[in-house]
Amino acid sequence: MVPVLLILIPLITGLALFAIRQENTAKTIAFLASILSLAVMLAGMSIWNDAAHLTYNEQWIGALNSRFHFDLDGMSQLLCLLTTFSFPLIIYGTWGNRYVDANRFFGLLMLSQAGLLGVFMSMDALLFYFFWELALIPLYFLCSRWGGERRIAVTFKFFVYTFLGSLFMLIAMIMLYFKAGNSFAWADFVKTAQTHASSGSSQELAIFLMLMLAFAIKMPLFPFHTWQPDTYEQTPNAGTMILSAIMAKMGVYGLLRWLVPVVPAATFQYGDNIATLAVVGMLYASFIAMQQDDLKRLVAYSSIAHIGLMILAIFVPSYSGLQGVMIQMFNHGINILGMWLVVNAIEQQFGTRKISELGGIAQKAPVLTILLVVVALANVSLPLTNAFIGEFMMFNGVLGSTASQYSVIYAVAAGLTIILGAVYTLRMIQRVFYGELNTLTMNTREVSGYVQVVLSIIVVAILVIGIYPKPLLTLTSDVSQQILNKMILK
Amino acid sequence: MNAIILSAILGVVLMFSGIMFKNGNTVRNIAIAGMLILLFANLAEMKGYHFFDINTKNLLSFTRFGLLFNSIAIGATLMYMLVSSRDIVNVGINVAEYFALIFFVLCGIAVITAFQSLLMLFLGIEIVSIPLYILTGADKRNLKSNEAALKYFLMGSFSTGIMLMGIVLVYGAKATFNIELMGADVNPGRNAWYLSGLLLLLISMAFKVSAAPFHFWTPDVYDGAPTVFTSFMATIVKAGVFIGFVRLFEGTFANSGYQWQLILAIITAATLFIGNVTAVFQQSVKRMLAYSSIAQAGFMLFALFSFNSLSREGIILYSLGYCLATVGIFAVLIRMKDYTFEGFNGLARSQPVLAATTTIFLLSLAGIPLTIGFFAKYFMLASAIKNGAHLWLVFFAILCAVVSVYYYFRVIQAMYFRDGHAAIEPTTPGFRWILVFMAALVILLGIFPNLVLQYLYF
Amino acid sequence: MFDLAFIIEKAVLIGGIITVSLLIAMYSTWAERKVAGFMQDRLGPNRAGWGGLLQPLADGLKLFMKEEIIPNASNKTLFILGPALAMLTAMMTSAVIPWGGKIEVFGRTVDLQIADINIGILYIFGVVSMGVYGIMIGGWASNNKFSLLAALRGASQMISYELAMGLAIIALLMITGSLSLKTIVEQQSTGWWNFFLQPVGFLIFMVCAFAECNRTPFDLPEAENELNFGYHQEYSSMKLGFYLFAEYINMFISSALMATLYFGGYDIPFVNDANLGANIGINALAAIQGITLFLKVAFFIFFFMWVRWTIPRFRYDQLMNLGWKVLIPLALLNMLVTGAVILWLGH
Amino acid sequence: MQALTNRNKAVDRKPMTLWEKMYIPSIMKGMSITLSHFFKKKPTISYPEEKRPFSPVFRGLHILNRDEEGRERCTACGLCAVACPAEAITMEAAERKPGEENLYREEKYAARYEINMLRCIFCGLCEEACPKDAVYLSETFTPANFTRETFIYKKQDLLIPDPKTEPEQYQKALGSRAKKN
Amino acid sequence: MNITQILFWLLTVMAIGSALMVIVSKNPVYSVLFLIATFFAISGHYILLNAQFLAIVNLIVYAGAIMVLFLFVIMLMNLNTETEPQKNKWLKFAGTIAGGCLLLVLVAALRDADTRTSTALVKEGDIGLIQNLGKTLFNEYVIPFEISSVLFLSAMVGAVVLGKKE
Amino acid sequence: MPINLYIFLALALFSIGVIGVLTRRNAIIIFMCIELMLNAANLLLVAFSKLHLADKANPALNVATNGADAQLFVFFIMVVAAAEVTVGLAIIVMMYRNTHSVDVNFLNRLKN
Repeated sequence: MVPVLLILIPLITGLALFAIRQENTAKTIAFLASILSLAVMLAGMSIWNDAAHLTYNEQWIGALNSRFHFDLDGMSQLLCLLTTFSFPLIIYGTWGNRYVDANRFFGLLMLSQAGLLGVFMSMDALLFYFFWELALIPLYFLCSRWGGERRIAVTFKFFVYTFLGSLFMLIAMIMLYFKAGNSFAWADFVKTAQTHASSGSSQELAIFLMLMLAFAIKMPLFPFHTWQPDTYEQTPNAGTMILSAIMAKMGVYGLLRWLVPVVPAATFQYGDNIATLAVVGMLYASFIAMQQDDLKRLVAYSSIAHIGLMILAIFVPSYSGLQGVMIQMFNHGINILGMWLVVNAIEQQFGTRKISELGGIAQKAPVLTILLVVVALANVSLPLTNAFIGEFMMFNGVLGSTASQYSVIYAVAAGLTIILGAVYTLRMIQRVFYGELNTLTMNTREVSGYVQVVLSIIVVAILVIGIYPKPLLTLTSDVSQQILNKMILK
Repeated sequence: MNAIILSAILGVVLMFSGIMFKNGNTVRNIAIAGMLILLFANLAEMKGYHFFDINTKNLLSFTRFGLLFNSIAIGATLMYMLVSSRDIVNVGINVAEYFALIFFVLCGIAVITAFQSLLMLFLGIEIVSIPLYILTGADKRNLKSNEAALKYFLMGSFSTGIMLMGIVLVYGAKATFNIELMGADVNPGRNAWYLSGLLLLLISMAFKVSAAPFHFWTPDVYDGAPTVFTSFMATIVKAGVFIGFVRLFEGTFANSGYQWQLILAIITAATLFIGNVTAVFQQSVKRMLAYSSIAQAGFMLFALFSFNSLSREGIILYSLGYCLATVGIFAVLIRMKDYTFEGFNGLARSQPVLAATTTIFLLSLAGIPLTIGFFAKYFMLASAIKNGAHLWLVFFAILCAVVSVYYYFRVIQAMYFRDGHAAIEPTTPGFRWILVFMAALVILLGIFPNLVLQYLYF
Repeated sequence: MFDLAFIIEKAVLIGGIITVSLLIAMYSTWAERKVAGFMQDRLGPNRAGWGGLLQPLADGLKLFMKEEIIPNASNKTLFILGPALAMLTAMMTSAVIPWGGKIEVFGRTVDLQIADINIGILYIFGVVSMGVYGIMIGGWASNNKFSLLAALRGASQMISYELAMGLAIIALLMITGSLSLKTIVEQQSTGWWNFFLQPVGFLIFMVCAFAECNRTPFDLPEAENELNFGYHQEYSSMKLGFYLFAEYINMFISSALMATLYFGGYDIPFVNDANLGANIGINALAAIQGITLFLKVAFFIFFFMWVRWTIPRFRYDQLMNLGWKVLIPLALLNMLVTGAVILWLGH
Repeated sequence: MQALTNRNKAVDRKPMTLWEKMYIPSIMKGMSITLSHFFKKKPTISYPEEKRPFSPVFRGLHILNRDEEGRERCTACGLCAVACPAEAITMEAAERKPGEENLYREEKYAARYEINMLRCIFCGLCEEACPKDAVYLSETFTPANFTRETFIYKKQDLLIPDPKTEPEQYQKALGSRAKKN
Repeated sequence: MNITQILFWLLTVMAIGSALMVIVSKNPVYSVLFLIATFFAISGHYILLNAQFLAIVNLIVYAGAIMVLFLFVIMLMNLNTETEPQKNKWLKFAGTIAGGCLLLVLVAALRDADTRTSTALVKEGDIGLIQNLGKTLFNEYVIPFEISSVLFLSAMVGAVVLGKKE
Repeated sequence: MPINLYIFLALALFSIGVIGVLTRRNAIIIFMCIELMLNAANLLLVAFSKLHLADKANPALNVATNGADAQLFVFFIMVVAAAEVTVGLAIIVMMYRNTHSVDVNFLNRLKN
């Protein structure tokens, strides 16, 4: 029941919003709906926390033996929580933004929420694919319609990239379908993988590569990231927030749910290659980020670096590392949300995102600065912030993993990016918030109440998780252990 | 049999209705009513009610597959008439004749879907082709229409010649025209005849469904024909011929080993490639749709490439999705003043309903999930994967599908993201409602393809 | 390998029939003028020979002696091919018509028919449909627009009327059940003449035969008031003679066909041929039969002329209307009624 | 307007009945008419063999008469030429020389006398006008010929044969009518 | 060589020769006439194969009706030699080569062992006679027979639609 | 007669037709060449029908037909050809009315 509600609430709201003309009404309805889904999610994690409420399994396409099968296990709960938690924040945080055809904007936003939630809950490959695309299409429209100057070309690139990836994923799913004896069920996939695990079979390799491609594009993994900075830059801020905070997690989630347990042999065999790519990507993204002048691009590249670390932890696995990935998915989501909110606030106020044009904001907007600093520190994973927990566990996991002989090298290289991350983040803070006031920032006002509220919530969450991460860790411990069990370790 | 006989009769009725009623709209209403009758009759036959007790002497066999497709064709034509019949009335003065010809085409499609003997296939294809030649040239004053008709006619009859030679050689080897009996091996010494015949048949059918490298007539013809008939030709008829294609080679190719698969794979790949790549460079939406129809044919060729239950389901869904979507897009296109992509700029602002439905149709053509187009492509790819041979083709198809997104989304981009004042003729609420209905159908079947597929098996 | 006697027999027959056809055609020209004269209260030709009987020879001589003109702008090959084709197709038709019963010569029983093929009627159709080419080629090759117009008119007229003719014959075939002319004649000699079974069919057939022969009232191709002299305007000398001859031969063959198909062919009316043959011998019977047939033919030829000198020419649209809107529906109706009656009687 | 005769009939424009449209009766009627003519007695007269009797007032070719002694009667007075409404007659007079008395009856005679038969209307006025009874119209037809010149009849063409040398021909040429005079 | 063979070769030479002339002739009228000659030769082959009905129908339908229509159109359009500009030489050459290759490939493919030994009955067998064909047509093939009426209807409609002046 | 002779004859005619279609520019002649192709098929069908009739007598071969079906097929081909010609010539005439040419190379306006 909970999964159905989670999907139907945003879906119906989204469709209904197309009919509502007034901007504020639409915005309010969207906000209320997102709150409602958060409430449902929280209820699902507390009072309805039993199998009867958390799973839903109905006949769908008889000819294909495909089912409406949703299940909320720990990982799904975590990500759904992230989604449902983020959406009210996003809507509320950008309350001040004005949109043409706002009803459509929020309608599409809600539709993409439905898609995202579906992705995180589906236990049927075809269904997964469906929601995967459902999350994408509204965002495409969102970005193309309300984005920046070069929005049409850029978002189209983004769309083509992800569409290509998802088509490859579809092929992989079809192959798995036949392999699993005409079944799309995740459980059957996994069962087949466990019973017929044969490393080196070309088919398994093909499946692995295709799935990997789809997820790599989505996360994005170097060298499939080229769409990402452009798109983050050109999309409206709410879209960017969804893209980076939640959609990037789709890829990570996909790896954990649909790749690692499903093609364990290939994962084991080619894990090192992917891990290497991830590390290279992290370094690359960090270096590029240091060069950036545009706030959005900077955050975008930093996101690539963070995601790279998660990928590394997945392909050089250990229990601790996987747990780290789980919690980091959540953390990165809310952290980057915070970053974007600040960027949005700055852009709304100054009409520019250039670091070089800004400066000295702290003098005029101390609240914003404090909140930002906390978020930024979380982003460079200072202890006591949530990210520290995740990254520490991941490093720990990578170092302790027996899966790869290069784990130490990976860990060192990844550690380097943390330092680099600290460099560019702090430099950004320094340049933007401190230093001299210039003509543009002379009249800086304090950030709006909406943003303050949202940022405060985020900061609270950062600190709470940073200090007491146990609830989240227990939530995912079973899943992490299961995934680890299904992997082939030395 | 219901559909064959009734469509012929209704065609004649419409011919005479032109004499009785001078008003085009009356004729149009009769045609729509006739189409409803036809649909009802065919559905009745699917349920097992045969209105006519005729011994077909094993020349026709009414399988569930054929009947289902027939229903789809008739249903799609009904939709087509509902959205475009006003434009048919505007093509020329011979309104009743146009409608009659459409009914005759449906008769031909009914024959093609049910043929059991090559003779019936031949007749069916001709019954489909000849009215189309005429419809292509219906706009007599228009030089482009004339040229298209001539070109279509010459190409069509040329391929008929090739097809006949193929049939003859096959007959020489197998001593029968019956596609079921053809499976049996009669005389191994004559296998070369058989194979040559099949090859010629393949070429000619490739001509008819405009598969590369025999596609070159298609864009010109589709472009030149009156748009409203292009819509009919490119969708229902093409799908109908495809069904014939599939039925023909089900019994022959599948039995004659897999040496065909490579040829088919090459044809499919070429079709996909040429259709998609050329469509990218088009400036006119009409021409883009013509090339996209070639590209879509490439996907439909998967049904031939791999004969299994998935491919049958796939071709059914593909036909349905393709027909609905393309008919819908064409219905909007006809009303546009400017057929180029720029002509669509800003359509979403002035005509939100049209833009939204067109978007859904385009998404369906591109094969985005939640539309029937996705399942169509899904089944095709799945059948090829299940078949197992020549997997490179699947990847090639995916790449082409991605390319296709480019030109389909150009229209969407023009409608939604670019500013402009799309010049469009006024539309009636009824027209919009039908479009919405079609779009809803596209989505509904995109979520529950079983609503159609179950009829293959009940 | 070669049955010499057979070949000789057929050669003689062919020669004979060609001679007879030519003779009849020759004297048809005489008869035409004679009949025209009589109907117009004149005497007709009566100077060359007794009653003008040598007139055709004189005419022929005149045509031979005339200067042969081939227009410069014409297509020479086709200009010559045209009349040749016309003549050829006209002559070929006679091959399947039975001219009488059997005769015994030199111990051989010989059929008075060149070829008794079982698709006789279809053969005739085939050859008749070839007849268009003579006119069309000649008319086109003349490079004269009147000739061309006339040729096209003639061709369309012939094609149009062929349809009705075919339909009329189909009704007949339903009764006879055979396409062989010999069989049809034999059936009639034992039973009713087909005319009594198929009066409407005969009427249609006859009208179409008129049109096929380009005879008045269907002589549109030669309508001199509109097209000067029609498709053979540029012709002179014997090539013109060929065209004119072909027309008369066609008339002769059509008459023979009408007699054969509808009036019992060589069947002697009111007499049982077989019994008569037993009495007077087979050769004598064949002779009488032949004469009977020729009398019937003569009547029809006379009829052709009679009509020619009675009925004025159609206008072109009237001609087409008659063909497509009257004769074809009528023939279809006739066919349906015949079929229904046969079905009804059969049960 | 009052009709002058009772022969005119108003055109009947009412549409034909089905029976009339079938045409067969009218065709039959026409055919019977032609056939009846086929058997009618032909009024043709085979000219050279058979001849029609002339009427008493028939006016044929001109003849220049001679008297009983074979002398030409014409004195070239020109009255016939004057009388001729078609101006078909020309003549040229000449004086009779001594020794020609047996040829010409009077002192003056016609040296040239031509009648253009293409112009002549055979009205007979020349015959009426002639005071000497020299020209009169016979019962002979104008014969056919190939050139126009030959239709201009010269004197020698017109002169009657000499009664003394060729009495039979003279009588024949004279015809029945002359005798009455 | 017996008489059948002589006739066969005669007709074959005639058929192929006139067929070649069809595509070689500059004047469309000659093309039509040579095509008619080809049809005659083919009809001759039919007679040789004792398919009398088809032989005659071939003559009536093709030579007698279809080709007349062609001739009609060509004559009315007054298409002369000059009307047809020459195609690019290379294109022509390529076309010829392509056609020749088709022939070669097919002939090579069909030179089966079985092909050489199998023979078609000539002058025997009465399946081509009209009564046998008629019975088969109206028993076994009555449905295509009826269905082809639709074809004719549409052709008729087409002629009206396309031919009628607006 | 040996069947291969007929096959080669028919193929020769067929190929001549194809060559004609490929090399000529006059639409009517192209159309005629198509008719030639149809006739080649007809000829071969009749030959095959008599081949199968001959095979029918041979008990070793299990031939499904006595060849009458092939001859009927020819009949239907002729029927179809007739219908096709009607429409085809109508189209050509229509074209001619507008362009005063039947040259297929003029058919390139659609390219632009």
